[in-house]
Amino acid sequence: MKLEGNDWFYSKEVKKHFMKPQKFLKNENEIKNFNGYGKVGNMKCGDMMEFWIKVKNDKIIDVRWKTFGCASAIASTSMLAKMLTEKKGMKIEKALTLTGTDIMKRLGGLPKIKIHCSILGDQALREAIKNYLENQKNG
Amino acid sequence: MKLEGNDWFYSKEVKKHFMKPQKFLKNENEIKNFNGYGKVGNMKCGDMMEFWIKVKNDKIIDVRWKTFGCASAIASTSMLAKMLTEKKGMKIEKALTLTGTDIMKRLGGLPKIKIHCSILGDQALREAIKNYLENQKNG
Amino acid sequence: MKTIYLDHGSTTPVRKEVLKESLPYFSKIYGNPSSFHTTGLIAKKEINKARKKIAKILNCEEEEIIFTGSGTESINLAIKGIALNELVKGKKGHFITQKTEHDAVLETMKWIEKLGFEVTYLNVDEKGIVKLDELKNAIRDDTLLVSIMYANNEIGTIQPIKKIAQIIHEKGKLFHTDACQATEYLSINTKKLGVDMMTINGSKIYSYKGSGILFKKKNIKLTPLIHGGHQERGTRSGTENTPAIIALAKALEISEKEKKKENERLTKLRNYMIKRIENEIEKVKINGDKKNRLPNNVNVSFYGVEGESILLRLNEEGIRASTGSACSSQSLEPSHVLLATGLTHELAHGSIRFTLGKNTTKKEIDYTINKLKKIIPFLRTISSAWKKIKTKR
Amino acid sequence: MKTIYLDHGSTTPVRKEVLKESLPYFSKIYGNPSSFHTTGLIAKKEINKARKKIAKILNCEEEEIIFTGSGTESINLAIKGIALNELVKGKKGHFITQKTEHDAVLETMKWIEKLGFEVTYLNVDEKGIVKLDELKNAIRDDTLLVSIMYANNEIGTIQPIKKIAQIIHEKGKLFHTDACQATEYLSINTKKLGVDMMTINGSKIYSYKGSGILFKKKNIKLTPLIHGGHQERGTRSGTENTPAIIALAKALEISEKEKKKENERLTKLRNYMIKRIENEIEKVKINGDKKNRLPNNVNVSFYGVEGESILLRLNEEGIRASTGSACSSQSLEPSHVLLATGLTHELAHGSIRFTLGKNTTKKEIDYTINKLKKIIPFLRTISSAWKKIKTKR
Ligand SMILES: Cc1ncc(COP(=O)(O)O)c(C=O)c1O
Ligand SMILES: Cc1ncc(COP(=O)(O)O)c(C=O)c1O
Repeated sequence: MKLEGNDWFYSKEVKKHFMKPQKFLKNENEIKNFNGYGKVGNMKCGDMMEFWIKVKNDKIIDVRWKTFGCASAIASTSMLAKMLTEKKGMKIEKALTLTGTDIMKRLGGLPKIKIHCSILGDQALREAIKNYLENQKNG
Repeated sequence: MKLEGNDWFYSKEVKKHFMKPQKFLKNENEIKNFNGYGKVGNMKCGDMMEFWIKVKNDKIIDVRWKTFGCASAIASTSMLAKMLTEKKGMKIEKALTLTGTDIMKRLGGLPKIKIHCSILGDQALREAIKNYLENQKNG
Repeated sequence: MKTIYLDHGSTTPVRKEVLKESLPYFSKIYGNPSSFHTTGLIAKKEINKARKKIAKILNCEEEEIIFTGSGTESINLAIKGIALNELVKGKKGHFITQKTEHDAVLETMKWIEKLGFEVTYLNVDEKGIVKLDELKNAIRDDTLLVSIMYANNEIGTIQPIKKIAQIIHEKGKLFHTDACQATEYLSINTKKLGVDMMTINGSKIYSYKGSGILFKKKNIKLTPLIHGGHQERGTRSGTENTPAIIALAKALEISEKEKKKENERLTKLRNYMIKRIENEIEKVKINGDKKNRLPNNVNVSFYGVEGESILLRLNEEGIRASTGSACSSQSLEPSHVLLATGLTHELAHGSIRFTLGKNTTKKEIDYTINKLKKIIPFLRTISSAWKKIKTKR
Repeated sequence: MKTIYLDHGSTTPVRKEVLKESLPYFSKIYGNPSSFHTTGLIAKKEINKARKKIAKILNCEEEEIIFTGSGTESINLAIKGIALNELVKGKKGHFITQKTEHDAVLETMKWIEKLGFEVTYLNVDEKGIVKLDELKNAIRDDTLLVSIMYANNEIGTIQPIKKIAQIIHEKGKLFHTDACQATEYLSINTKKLGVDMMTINGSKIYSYKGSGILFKKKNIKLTPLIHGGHQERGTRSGTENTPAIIALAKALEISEKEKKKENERLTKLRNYMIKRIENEIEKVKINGDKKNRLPNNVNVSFYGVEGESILLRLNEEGIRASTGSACSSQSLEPSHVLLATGLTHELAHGSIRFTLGKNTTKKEIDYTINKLKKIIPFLRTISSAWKKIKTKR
């Protein structure tokens, strides 16, 4: 792992979100409040992520997640959750444009080797939006 | 150079003879008192030795030498001079039986690598005896 | 916050007594041991004494000890030294090792394969022990060397060295063992073990980093990796590292003296730790062999969580450990050792290694377990893998 | 008796400041720099800082610095690293060096010759300087590397490195220089020198034995001598020797700061010593180049006496020096360096090298000369060679 020159292995922001992750799914009962769900990654690769979104008027107004993975995987999911919900929610259109790089920037950077493997958040989100849109169509 | 486990590179006896060599030729004028002369070795190999003997009644009663060479070469020549003269001289017959090993023993041993190159003393002695015997014949 | 260092398998601090003994050799007794004057001679004599001490401990001759610059270098010298003997004669040959070796062995073997040598990588059983019948069958006429480690650095599994030596010698072949992890705790009597070459590593035995030993029976000729001024009887050139050599002798002396007692103490502590983890945290798997195991090694996989996360949260509590997860290594694959014992990728990703040491106390272990009992459940709460595991199994 | 150490070319004591700076890294900041926890991270960060400092001094990039276990190892890595690149591809090639190199270069070259590589050993002139036109003509299409030392360890002759680099680069070839002896006194700005690889040695610059650096331009790929855990970007595996690395950075920092002044001071002292020897002892020959010469090197042959005898008598007076005589070496031949400059065997046998250092004083030099003025005449008195020399010449 390449070190970024600070006192921890990751940036301060990564450490903050890893140690105090935001908006993870505490309780299975919460699931019913969400209308979109996505899941990416697998255990074999060491990273697996679930993402729940609550959409109202084309806007994501709340999210939950669960992640099996390393510190940067956990932190990046937590950061994504924060980005989506911080200004009273985010328009689906805008959410669809979010990339791993956007998350990484907010995290204050990640070690090179981590970039491609640990930022599954944007993909999980896209899956969740897709699922939401399909739910809308079907239901 | 292999070390022999004492505090100096060579044995105490080598050190003694090297630091205070005995019976070397101090003065060219002494040469005339001797009736046998031998010279062995060469500068290229780093060891060259001259040996003068004074024979009386088939007995070597005094010797002188000069040596260009390392500490063990100097010490072994000095030791040979001592061995030849210590008991009021040595019979030629007996002197002819002296070997490098005899000298080495008296010196308390030598590093392996030194043995073949630095003990020219017995050879110089033999040359000197030969020279003496020839002088006798001719003169 | 107090640091609880449970990563002695990675490296050890230099022992106070070892540092004290070797300190004068930096600026006071600094002569080049090959120099032909008293300053050099004094250094030379101390190196000779150290060599003698070590030879006694290893039950071998002084000339059978080669001082090197690391465990890794010793291993490279043992393997390449034999391979290059053949190469300069225009010949090739066959080597045997096994899958749970340290990278120092595996990467070296991979390289000699590039040169045209053949290498057999033996399998291990689920405890990490090499399969003896497989070994027996693997030995060929053109086998030049078998290299099998004494004890594994990740899971602590101890190989049946004597039996392995016997099998190899019955076929008239040479045996090198990587004893980097074993040195501090197990017998290193080379005659009793029956090894032909053995690697020892300063940095794992409370001695210097950048120091190692290769024991090599005197009838074995090795092509040097490092040519030059003919030090170490020509097998390893370069001005002798006097402080490191003095330190190695002292460290081995102390370890030899305390070995039995320390082995017993740590075995108890290790068993206590394993038992508490098994009893107090659900869904865990102890990796390696519970019996044939280094007394200081605890390697455990936690279902549903990933090792790096555990590691970093332990780190926040002052606890230092290591993991077989891919996430803390340069590669994307989890520990080749755990995979070779048949562990799933999932469990390999979720493994943590604790390696206890001379200052490790029961209190530290209790503290660690208490922290684990908070960290593991929390990480499982946020883990996408946990619910299924919990309910399924 | 006070020791007068005039053998800094053999090795140097570790500087007080260097030891002080690096001492905490034995038992306090002892983590394995590759470990994934704070104990390892702290060590890693200090190593990175050291690397940065050194890169600045060498005027190169951090990734161009490889820490090794000695000067000898660095040299072996530079030469074999290039040779083995070819060998694994089944190819061979041509190397160039010159006759007055250190054994670390010469023995390595001899070994790759055994593997099928061709090596040209260039001649030097009577001052020990490589013949540039010979170099130009020696470079072939299949030349893989030219290795020519910066300054000679025996006679102190400084090679025209920049010109050499130019000639080599005009033909598009690679240039390694062994700067073990030059580091402390001459510019080691790799860009200004124009070298592609350069060897630095801890034990010669008041730093640790068992430590070295290979500077290597980043576009150069070297096959490692030591495979394993991929440290030093895979070029040199083995747990980083943190104390030695910290020490190297500090030693280079100090040497860089004091270089100019110390060079001037020692040049004066050296010239003073040479002048006194020439004026006050008859029939002597100063070996090497009086101008292009390391400021700390005095190499002199005394007609009619043998070096080991002088050395040991100096030693008895507390003075430590070295000699090119065969008698103090493992071989039976006197210094290959002196012979290459055209010296007779006789004079080579009678050579003494004094290498001054940071604590050397004029008083010590005076003491040494006064002792020489007794020792040389006495040894000449008992020498079988002196009379002829004295009268003939
Ligand atoms: C079993 C084993 N072999 C070899 C090594 C290599 O040690 P070093 O990196 O100190 O050379 C280690 C250390 O990680 C080890 O545990
Ligand atoms: C010019 C030169 N190169 C290489 C070396 C080898 O140094 P070490 O034995 O410390 O590896 C030396 C030291 O004698 C030297 O003077």
